[in-house]
Amino acid sequence: MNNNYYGWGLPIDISTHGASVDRLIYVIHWLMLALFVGWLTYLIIVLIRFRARPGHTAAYKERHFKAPTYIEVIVALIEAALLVGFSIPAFHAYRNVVPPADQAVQVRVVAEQFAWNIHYPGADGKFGKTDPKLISRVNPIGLDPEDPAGKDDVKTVNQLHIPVGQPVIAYLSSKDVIHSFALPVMRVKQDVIPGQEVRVSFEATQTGNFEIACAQLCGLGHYRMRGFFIVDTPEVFQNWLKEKAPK
Amino acid sequence: MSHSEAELKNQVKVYISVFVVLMFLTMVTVAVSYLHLSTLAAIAVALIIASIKAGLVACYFMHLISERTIIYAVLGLTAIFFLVLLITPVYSV
Amino acid sequence: MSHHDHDHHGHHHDLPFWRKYIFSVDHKVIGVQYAVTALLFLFVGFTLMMLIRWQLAFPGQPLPGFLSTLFGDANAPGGIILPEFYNQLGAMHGTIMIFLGVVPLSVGGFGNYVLPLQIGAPDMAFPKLNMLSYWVYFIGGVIMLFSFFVTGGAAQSGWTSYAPLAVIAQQGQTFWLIGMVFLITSSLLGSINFIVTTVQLRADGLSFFRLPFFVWAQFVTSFLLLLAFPPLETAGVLQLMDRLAHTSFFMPSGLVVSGEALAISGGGNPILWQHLFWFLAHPEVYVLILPAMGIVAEVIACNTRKPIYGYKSMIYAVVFLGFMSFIVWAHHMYLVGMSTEMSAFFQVTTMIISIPSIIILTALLLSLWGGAIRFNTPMLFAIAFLPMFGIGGLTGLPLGLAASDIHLHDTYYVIGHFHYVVAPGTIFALFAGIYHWFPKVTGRKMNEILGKVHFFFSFIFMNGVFMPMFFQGLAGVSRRLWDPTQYAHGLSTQPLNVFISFSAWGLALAQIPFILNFFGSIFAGKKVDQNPWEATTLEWSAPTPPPHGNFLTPPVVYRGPYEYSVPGQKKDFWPQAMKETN
Amino acid sequence: MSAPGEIRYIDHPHPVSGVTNAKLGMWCFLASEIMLFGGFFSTYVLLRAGNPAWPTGSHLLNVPLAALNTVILITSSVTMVMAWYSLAIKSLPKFKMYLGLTILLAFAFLVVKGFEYGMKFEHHIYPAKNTFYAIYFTMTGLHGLHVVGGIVANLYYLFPGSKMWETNPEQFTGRIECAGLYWHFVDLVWIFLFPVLYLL
Repeated sequence: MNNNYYGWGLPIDISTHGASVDRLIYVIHWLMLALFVGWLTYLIIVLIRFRARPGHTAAYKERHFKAPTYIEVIVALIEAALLVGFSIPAFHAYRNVVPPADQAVQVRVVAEQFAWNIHYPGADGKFGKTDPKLISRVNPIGLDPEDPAGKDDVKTVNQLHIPVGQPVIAYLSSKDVIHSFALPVMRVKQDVIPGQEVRVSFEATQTGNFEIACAQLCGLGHYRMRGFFIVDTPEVFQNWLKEKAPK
Repeated sequence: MSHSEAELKNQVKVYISVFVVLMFLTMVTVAVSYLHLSTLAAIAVALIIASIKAGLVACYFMHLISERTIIYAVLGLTAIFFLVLLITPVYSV
Repeated sequence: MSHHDHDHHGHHHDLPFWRKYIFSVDHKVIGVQYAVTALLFLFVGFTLMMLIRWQLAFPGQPLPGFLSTLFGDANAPGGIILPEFYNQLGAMHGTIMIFLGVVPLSVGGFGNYVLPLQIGAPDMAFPKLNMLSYWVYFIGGVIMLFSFFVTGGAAQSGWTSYAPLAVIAQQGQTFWLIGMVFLITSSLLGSINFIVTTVQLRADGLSFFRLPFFVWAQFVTSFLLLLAFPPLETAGVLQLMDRLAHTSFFMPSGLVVSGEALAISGGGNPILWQHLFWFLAHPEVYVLILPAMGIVAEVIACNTRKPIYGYKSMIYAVVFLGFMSFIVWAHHMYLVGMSTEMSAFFQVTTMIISIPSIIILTALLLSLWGGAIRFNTPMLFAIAFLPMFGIGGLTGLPLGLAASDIHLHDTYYVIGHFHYVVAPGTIFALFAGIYHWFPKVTGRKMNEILGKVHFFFSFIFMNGVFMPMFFQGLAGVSRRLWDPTQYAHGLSTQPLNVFISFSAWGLALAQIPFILNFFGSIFAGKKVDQNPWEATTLEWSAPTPPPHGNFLTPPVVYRGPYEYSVPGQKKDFWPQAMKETN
Repeated sequence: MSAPGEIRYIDHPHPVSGVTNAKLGMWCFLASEIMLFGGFFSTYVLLRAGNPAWPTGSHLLNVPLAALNTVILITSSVTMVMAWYSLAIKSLPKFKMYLGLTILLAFAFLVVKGFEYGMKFEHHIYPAKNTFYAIYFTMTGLHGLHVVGGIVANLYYLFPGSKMWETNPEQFTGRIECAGLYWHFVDLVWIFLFPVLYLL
């Protein structure tokens, strides 16, 4: 694990969409800082200038200020711009723009207390059928042994490998409680709701060993629901898949 | 509430008529349920009838028809949030 | 209590001790009961947090000293806090601070004591109901505390109690739900009382636009409690059904827990809980902050010796804020998979609701302009509230925008954000209120030197606790982790955790002067007359401490609430109830 | 001008708001009740929308019994309003008769409800069976609790509470008006529960 990836601020971003998230975070923090420094400067000046002292009395008549109204309007306009210009399109892209399934690496992520089951469709590109009734210790995702599409499926626990420079579609589901699938370096976070399958897509821009984090309290093992998130070159990734394929 | 004698006498007639209408509407809504309407039509008819009945109870038994502004204000606010609570979740799941 | 010799108060003096101080129907006694109970709960909640901070600073290391054996083998064997116990501490810290500490202090305590006085009423509209509210709250609190001692311990699914986790949790969760039903009922009864009192019992001449801002804030807060709390009661009943009658309101089909299929019918929806929960819990945020703004407005007006800037626009803003707070709740749920249209709607409402907050904050800041500012302890806390609440509000922006929320959701950034609103925000305002109204309640002032020591150290340590959390959050550290160093980004920010923990323990030490001051001043504080701050609002026209029935003659109001430094007056304050010049 | 220490507008309306304290308080309470049941109806809508195989209530539940209960509850609403009316025309005996009738009808409602529940339990149908029965039992159960609450309040006003008629008839009439508001609200909830659970 390379510690240069992480610091006391945003971790590195290795995703294609992350820049839009980071840009919004930066812009908004600059706005916040400007407003806050403005308030604070004003506050300090006022506290010194209008301190109670002999010979100084308060003014009853309200001095009408125009500047605050302008500032409020400007802030409102900036908020509207951030909303329309940054947040709504970026969130729309994050949630709705999905690469065609045949050009993407597809993967199912089945969360449970306290592990991430990763399920690749294998060479045929088709996920085998699953059924909660079939779940057992040896079959943690309830894969149907009768289904031919599932024969070549690759299953791992806490090992999410993806190729660099290729879109990935992850189908998230949960066996028990609500988890939240977080890839901090990918700027991906998505609640995993039992009874539903949520789709999230992303693309990595550099290789490396990273982490999957659980972001939603899911029980006493929440803190250790950590997975490995490994971005490889496409060749290494394909080799890994072959290696893991059931024989 | 203060009412004059004549007004009060009239009240009883109002209560009785509302009672008759409520009974009639109850029969109608039960009868309609045996008609095997489509789900959507059935829901619409049942809810319209229920709303009329509820309106009658609220207006005449609870005297909302001649209530004070403050009560209307409280109920208006409640009605808005009631609708928000009723409708929003189903659209965001 | 000083004794006032008035015939109509005679019956009150005959009451036995338990009717006068325990099962009292007097709003002032009930207010003090609420305040003292809530302060105790704040202390309990704070203690839980300090234990959490030990685990976060030194993950997996045994607690120091006698603490290592205090919690027993079930919770902390060998002094090492177990994850189960850690989750209890977290869930109960949140629950206790919000539902048993801050709201009962700001609404139950200050609201009960001050509101009837400020509107010139002899008591709340329904005194017996008021007593009932307190005792129902008390029972709810006892149930919550008791749950620590049942098998499996207290609730451990977070204060949000998301299903299905909370449904399959141990029995502590059942106690939590039952406790919540009591607390909700108490709040509902209280809010009805506040609304009716404000509408019906205002003194003659006290029109709505002459009400102190504090009363407005409480009035709006009461509507939030009245209309937002019932859906949580619904949710609580449904979760109780899921837990006790094994229904499946929040449980979808096909759940498999620890390799075992759950024997339930399924067909429910976990998101339903979140909707019903946040339908309350977002307005609840404003329940936490509005009374605090009210207190700050009172203290600032009094200590700048001038009227509040933009009084009417502040009132419009607070009403609008209250209304909007009902339609922003789903911004807590951007990442549950809702449609982007729905999230766009909630982003828009969230940005809109930031405007009235900014208006109120700006008005309070501008109120300082042209004043003659007295730097006493309540004023210091009120001034500090402004930038601290500012930070809390501003950091809400990146969380309210769905795109930036992708990265920040459920991280320490969220914790930093809402604690800035509630801890150095609301709790500072509550301290301001305590120092401000203490002389009215007891007839004695609190010590200024101890007060200032309390303020400056609290201010430093508060920021020491919460400022680093933004950096942890940006780094992506998830909330509610027993051991954040499991993750690489958690390891890199671990020094911040150590710093935060020491700040938190420093913050605890900084409360010692407050506790000494509070109890010491009851007996040894400087005695004061009925209006020591030379304030204008009605509570300062009542005797100190106010007798049963509050006012010797029913007050009549002649002017607005903040007539300070009026030209042509000899004194720089002109009380609302004073007919002649002052 | 009232004496200091005395709470105003207990028995006569506030000149501006036009209502007494109790009446405003009762309407606020009903507003919170609307939101409480709003949460349940919202739950119903959401669960039903999420389940294509939602059963039709009339196939599973006893419509004639529920229709009978509707009739009983509506009748009790009329007797309740007549009880208030009797006080308005200053007749305590008539009031007692009508309020007594209201209480009897409320008991009748609970008895019918009890039969209905009993029949379900006989067939081993409990709330846990599916979400339809879960919401049916929860909503009717909660409504039943409201009926019980109404009975308790009305019994109080029928016996010990009615002493107030001698000392402060205005306040007592006001209290009965509030009790009536509550009772009509219970009726009103049932008016919606009946089609929503039993007919659709």
